[in-house]
Amino acid sequence: MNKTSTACRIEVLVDLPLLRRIKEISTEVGNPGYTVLPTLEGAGHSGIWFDERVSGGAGSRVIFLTITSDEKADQFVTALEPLLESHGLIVTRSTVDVIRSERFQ
Amino acid sequence: MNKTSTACRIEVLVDLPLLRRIKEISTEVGNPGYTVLPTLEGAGHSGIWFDERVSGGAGSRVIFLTITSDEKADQFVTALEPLLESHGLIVTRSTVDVIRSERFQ
Amino acid sequence: MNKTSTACRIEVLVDLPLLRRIKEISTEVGNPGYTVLPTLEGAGHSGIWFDERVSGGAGSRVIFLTITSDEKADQFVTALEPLLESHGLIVTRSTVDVIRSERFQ
Amino acid sequence: METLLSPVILFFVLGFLAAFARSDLSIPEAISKGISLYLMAAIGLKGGILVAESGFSQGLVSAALAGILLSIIIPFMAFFVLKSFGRLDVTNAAAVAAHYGSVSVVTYVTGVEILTGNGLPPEGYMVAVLALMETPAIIVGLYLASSYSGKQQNSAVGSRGELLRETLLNGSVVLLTGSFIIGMIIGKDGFASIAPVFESAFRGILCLFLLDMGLIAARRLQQARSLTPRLVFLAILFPIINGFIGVLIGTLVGLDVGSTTALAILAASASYIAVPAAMRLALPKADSGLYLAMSLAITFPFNVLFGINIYTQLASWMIGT
Amino acid sequence: METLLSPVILFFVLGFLAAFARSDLSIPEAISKGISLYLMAAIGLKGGILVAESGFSQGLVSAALAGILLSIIIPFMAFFVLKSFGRLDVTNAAAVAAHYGSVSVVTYVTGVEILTGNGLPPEGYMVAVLALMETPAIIVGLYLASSYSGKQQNSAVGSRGELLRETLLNGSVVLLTGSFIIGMIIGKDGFASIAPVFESAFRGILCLFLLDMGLIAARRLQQARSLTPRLVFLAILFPIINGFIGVLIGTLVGLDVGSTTALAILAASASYIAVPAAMRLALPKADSGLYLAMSLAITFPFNVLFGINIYTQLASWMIGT
Amino acid sequence: METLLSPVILFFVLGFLAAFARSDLSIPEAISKGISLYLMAAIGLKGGILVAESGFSQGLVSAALAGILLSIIIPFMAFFVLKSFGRLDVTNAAAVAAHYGSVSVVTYVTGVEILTGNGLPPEGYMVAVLALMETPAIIVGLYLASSYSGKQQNSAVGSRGELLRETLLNGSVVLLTGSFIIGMIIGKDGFASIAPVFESAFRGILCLFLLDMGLIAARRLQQARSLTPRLVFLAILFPIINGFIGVLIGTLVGLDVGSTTALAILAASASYIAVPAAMRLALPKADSGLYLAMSLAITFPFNVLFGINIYTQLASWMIGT
Ligand SMILES: Nc1ncnc2c1ncn2[C@@H]1O[C@H](COP(=O)(O)O)[C@@H](O)[C@H]1O
Ligand SMILES: Nc1ncnc2c1ncn2[C@@H]1O[C@H](COP(=O)(O)O)[C@@H](O)[C@H]1O
Ligand SMILES: Nc1ncnc2c1ncn2[C@@H]1O[C@H](COP(=O)(O)O)[C@@H](O)[C@H]1O
Ligand code: NA
Ligand code: NA
Ligand code: NA
Repeated sequence: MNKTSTACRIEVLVDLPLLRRIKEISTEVGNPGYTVLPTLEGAGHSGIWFDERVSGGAGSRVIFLTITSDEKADQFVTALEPLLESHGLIVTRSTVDVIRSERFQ
Repeated sequence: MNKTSTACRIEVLVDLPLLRRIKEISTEVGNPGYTVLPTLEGAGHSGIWFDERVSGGAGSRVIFLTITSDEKADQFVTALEPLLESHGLIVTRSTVDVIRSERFQ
Repeated sequence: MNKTSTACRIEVLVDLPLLRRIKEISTEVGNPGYTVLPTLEGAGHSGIWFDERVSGGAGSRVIFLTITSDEKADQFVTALEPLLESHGLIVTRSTVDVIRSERFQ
Repeated sequence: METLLSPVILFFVLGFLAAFARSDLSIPEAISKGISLYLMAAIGLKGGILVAESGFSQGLVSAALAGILLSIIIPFMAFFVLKSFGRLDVTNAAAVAAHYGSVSVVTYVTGVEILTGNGLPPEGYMVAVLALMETPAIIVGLYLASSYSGKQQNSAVGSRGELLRETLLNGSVVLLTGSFIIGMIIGKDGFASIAPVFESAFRGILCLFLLDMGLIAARRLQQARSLTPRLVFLAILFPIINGFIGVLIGTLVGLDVGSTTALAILAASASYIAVPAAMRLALPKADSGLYLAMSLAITFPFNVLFGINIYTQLASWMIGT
Repeated sequence: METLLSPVILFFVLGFLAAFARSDLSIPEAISKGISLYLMAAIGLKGGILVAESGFSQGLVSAALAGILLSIIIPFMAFFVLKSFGRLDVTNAAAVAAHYGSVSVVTYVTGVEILTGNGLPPEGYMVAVLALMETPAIIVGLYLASSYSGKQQNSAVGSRGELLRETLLNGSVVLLTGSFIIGMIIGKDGFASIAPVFESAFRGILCLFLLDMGLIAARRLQQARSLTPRLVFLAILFPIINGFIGVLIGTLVGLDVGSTTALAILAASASYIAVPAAMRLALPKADSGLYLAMSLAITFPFNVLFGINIYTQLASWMIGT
Repeated sequence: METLLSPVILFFVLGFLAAFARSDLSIPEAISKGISLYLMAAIGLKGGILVAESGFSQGLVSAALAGILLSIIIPFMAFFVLKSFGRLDVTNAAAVAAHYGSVSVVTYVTGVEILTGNGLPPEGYMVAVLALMETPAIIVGLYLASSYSGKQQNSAVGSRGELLRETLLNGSVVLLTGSFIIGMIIGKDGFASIAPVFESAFRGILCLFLLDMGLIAARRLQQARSLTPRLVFLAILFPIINGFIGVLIGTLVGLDVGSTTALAILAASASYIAVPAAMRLALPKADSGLYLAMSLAITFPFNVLFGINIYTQLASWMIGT
């Protein structure tokens, strides 16, 4: 049976125009693996938004998902900090079991 | 470093025509923040469905995702109960670490 | 109040052409319930991909999500093993609270 | 026969066969939805322009009343047949019945194409009748469900008034009615500059849509687990009977052959847009796989392949051209 | 008045009313985006072909300079009014100001349709002016934000140079400019074979797009919580003033009535594509609900329904035809 | 040269340059997929109608046999070159070889547009040859992979028979063949009413699709990490050689200049729809970034920009018009 071990799952809800930066930051801390998920709409302190695309993605958000080790997760979150406050990112972190954990170091 | 603390992550798989109600219920329990995610297809006790859109969203489902405090999560789930049974919602709940947790009270 | 209990949440990131096999495997181990989520793009050891659809889904990935019992989760993951290595699937597993857990046996 | 060899129908058959052979051919949902909106705008505009030309006639009032009447009586009749012969419980019988009382825009559109091809174009105001017939059956269905099951069904999702409002403001009803009014305002002259999109392109785009409908119908059929032979039988019987009643009433109120056939098509067709969405909300215990299979996977193909021709023949014979 | 009854405008009104009545009518985002790309390609091609025919004239240079000038002075003026009368903080005032300095492609397209309908087609090179006016206001907006707030705003997201590069290579700017150049290369002959798509279909597709714009504008309006009466007032005042300045400058540099009106429309319109995207990155503290509401939900409808006509009248009167 | 200045090619170049400059221009995937389905339906219909007019000729049989032969021998040749000169391992060599044995619909479509523009339209039945050539190379590729690597590759994902069935029922094959048959049934008369969509609009829509292909090709090229200079060289050499063989065989079996060139284009083009999907399933260890880069990002642009012209010249010279 495949070796199962735990890893850290991070989700960042991010404005589409900012996605490129998040990818760069993740890669810079040595964590090149990620998957981007679409979203449809949402609401928060700054009101309701919905993905209408005509306004060039300004109103669109996506989820940047990465599975990584605890250390790299810490580094990534630390590197994200300046953007966190300024751009209102939402970051959640949880522990998941992964198979073939060597892929997520 | 940003203060990390835990919050409750709730996912509700819901029929598109019912989404408006879920948002209302969430707002009513004082939890206005949410993000809606798309889905493509699925299967369960009531058979297979897939998102073909021509039948006006009747066959479409989305995921209503909200990060909130434990209390509000309880209230939300309690308020959802009448719909849970009648409309076959799927609700999962887990604990996640969040940064700037004051946003999710 | 509805009975809450824990279940196992499995996410499999899979190439679109392979999705049919994953569904079959899940059904074969007696776990017919699932939901499929879209993704937009990603990166990993094998480079960057993005969903452009013109290449017939060869470059597209989706997330197969299933909520199930621990036993069935084990069976499912075991049954997936041959594909895991050969097709580079990414499988994560976590514990979630579910309501009306009898649905996910 | 000739009708069966029109490109529109052939694309439907192609889609149906492809899905049956389990090909992975599929049309992106955004495209399906976009085309379906286009078809409604186009048919609304065309109806409005015809009415702008010929003026509202007495025929409109009779046709409208006839349409509303049909959309109320059909679900009643269907309900009892579904419950007894069809062996459905009250909720499912009511949900399915509502579908048959309402109408299918694409069946109508296909019918108009065929009728026009045969030199029997229906009056423009039939589009208004189409819009009027979308909603009443939903109310009848809910009434049936709650009176016969003895319990309030949809308390959790808001009042009945709210549901009614949502149904009346259903995107397809709004777009159809809105385009109809725009058509009446702009008339033939205003239409000229947009005709390349809404007129010349119509049939070609309809082909692509019917390809998709064929795919969806076949897939729904394959996945319909609760479809009994009795229900399949009813899904073919209903359009025939309802189409027949439609021809009768159309003849009685004095419509021409084309418009009578159009009324029959509306009566015979079953909704798969407004009604399913309303039923998911208001009668969530009803089996959506079932009503979509009956409406989309059996009645729709039946009407497109055979029904439209049958009603045309019947109307021609009754009214005598 | 007649203009208000053109199908393009009526579809906009239909969308607006439908969303206001809370109908669930909606156009899939992929379709909206696809149509918006189509419109840019079509308008770029048409402009290029016109220029290929008439050659670059002196008018182009004057119009280009006039356009760039406008897109620099407008945000300055708007900024101070927004800060004082509008009571916005520096960041929001700068972000909103940038939107008014830039341009809206669809307002321009609608204007050209109306002008052409009235026998006053603007010169082809106005499309190049449109492309030139998309970006400068962004730089002015960022300059205003950083000089008046006294802090570097966007350090976290990369240098200003990088932002500039991204804005200049914004999809809409690239597609517009690229199609313009293609139009110049292929000329009228090369265009013939693609004209059914890029010319005949243009108005009909524009109708569908404006239906969507109506839906989006009304929804944005309903959700705009930070929109004060003063800001609503400014979102109507700005286009009038800017349109007036546009007419003035267009007349001064010697453009014809159609092109002068086109310049006024560009001045009066507010961006909702390139600028919002840049602002989300560079001025994330600015309220996106606010600037999109002002630009999309008030100024855009105002221009489409009234502004275009006003500027046309003004230009005709000033230049005198 | 003139061909390079056709709008279709210019839009491809625009897309390529835009993506290279890292513009964020992009076409929604649903639209890409929708257009790609449209192109297949249109090309299928047109081929079918041509055959309906001229009848099946002996040419069809020869061309079909020639096509199938090509799609079997090309992957064999390509495999050994890729393994030796290209330095690929068995799996990757087999996967890439399968792509070159199969065909690219859009290359074919672009070729037909150019040929028709030059007064050399190929026979309608070449569409049937196109459909026939999609699949055999996949089987050859899998055969090569398993014979030379000595192990069963795809046991985990079902039998080879199942894979074959899936490939034969691949959406693009089904739509192409189905539309071809529909075209034969409806003939020129039945086509008239849908011609505005499937004929007049064809070139314009092709422009938009090639814009997208340009974007995708450039992005694939930028992200292709495993692309060595040797492989880039092969991705240009293969189409030249295969196109040359195509011209030779076409001439030998007696096709006219247009059809010979069409056969050469089919031989020279590399699949990026049916084959990649099959390879992801059956040869998952093969590097999808690599085969898509070779096929989409090098061979496709090469054929569109230069290859088609080269094969036309060659065929004209060999057959002598
Ligand atoms: N509590 C929450 N749960 C889930 N998503 C949220 C929550 N709060 C905010 N969001 C998402 O984050 C976006 C920005 O939030 P805010 O900055 O609070 O307006 C919202 O539009 C939602 O999509
Ligand atoms: N660490 C990660 N976190 C999230 N997604 C990942 C990660 N690594 C790989 N992926 C996804 O899995 C796909 C295949 O990974 P790979 O086989 O490593 O190329 C990638 O393109 C990503 O979409
Ligand atoms: N075990 C499960 N895991 C994930 N999704 C599920 C599961 N069971 C049901 N679903 C989703 O919920 C929908 C409705 O389920 P059901 O009411 O059981 O038919 C299904 O179509 C799936 O999309
Ligand atoms: Na009916
Ligand atoms: Na402006
Ligand atoms: Na080939």
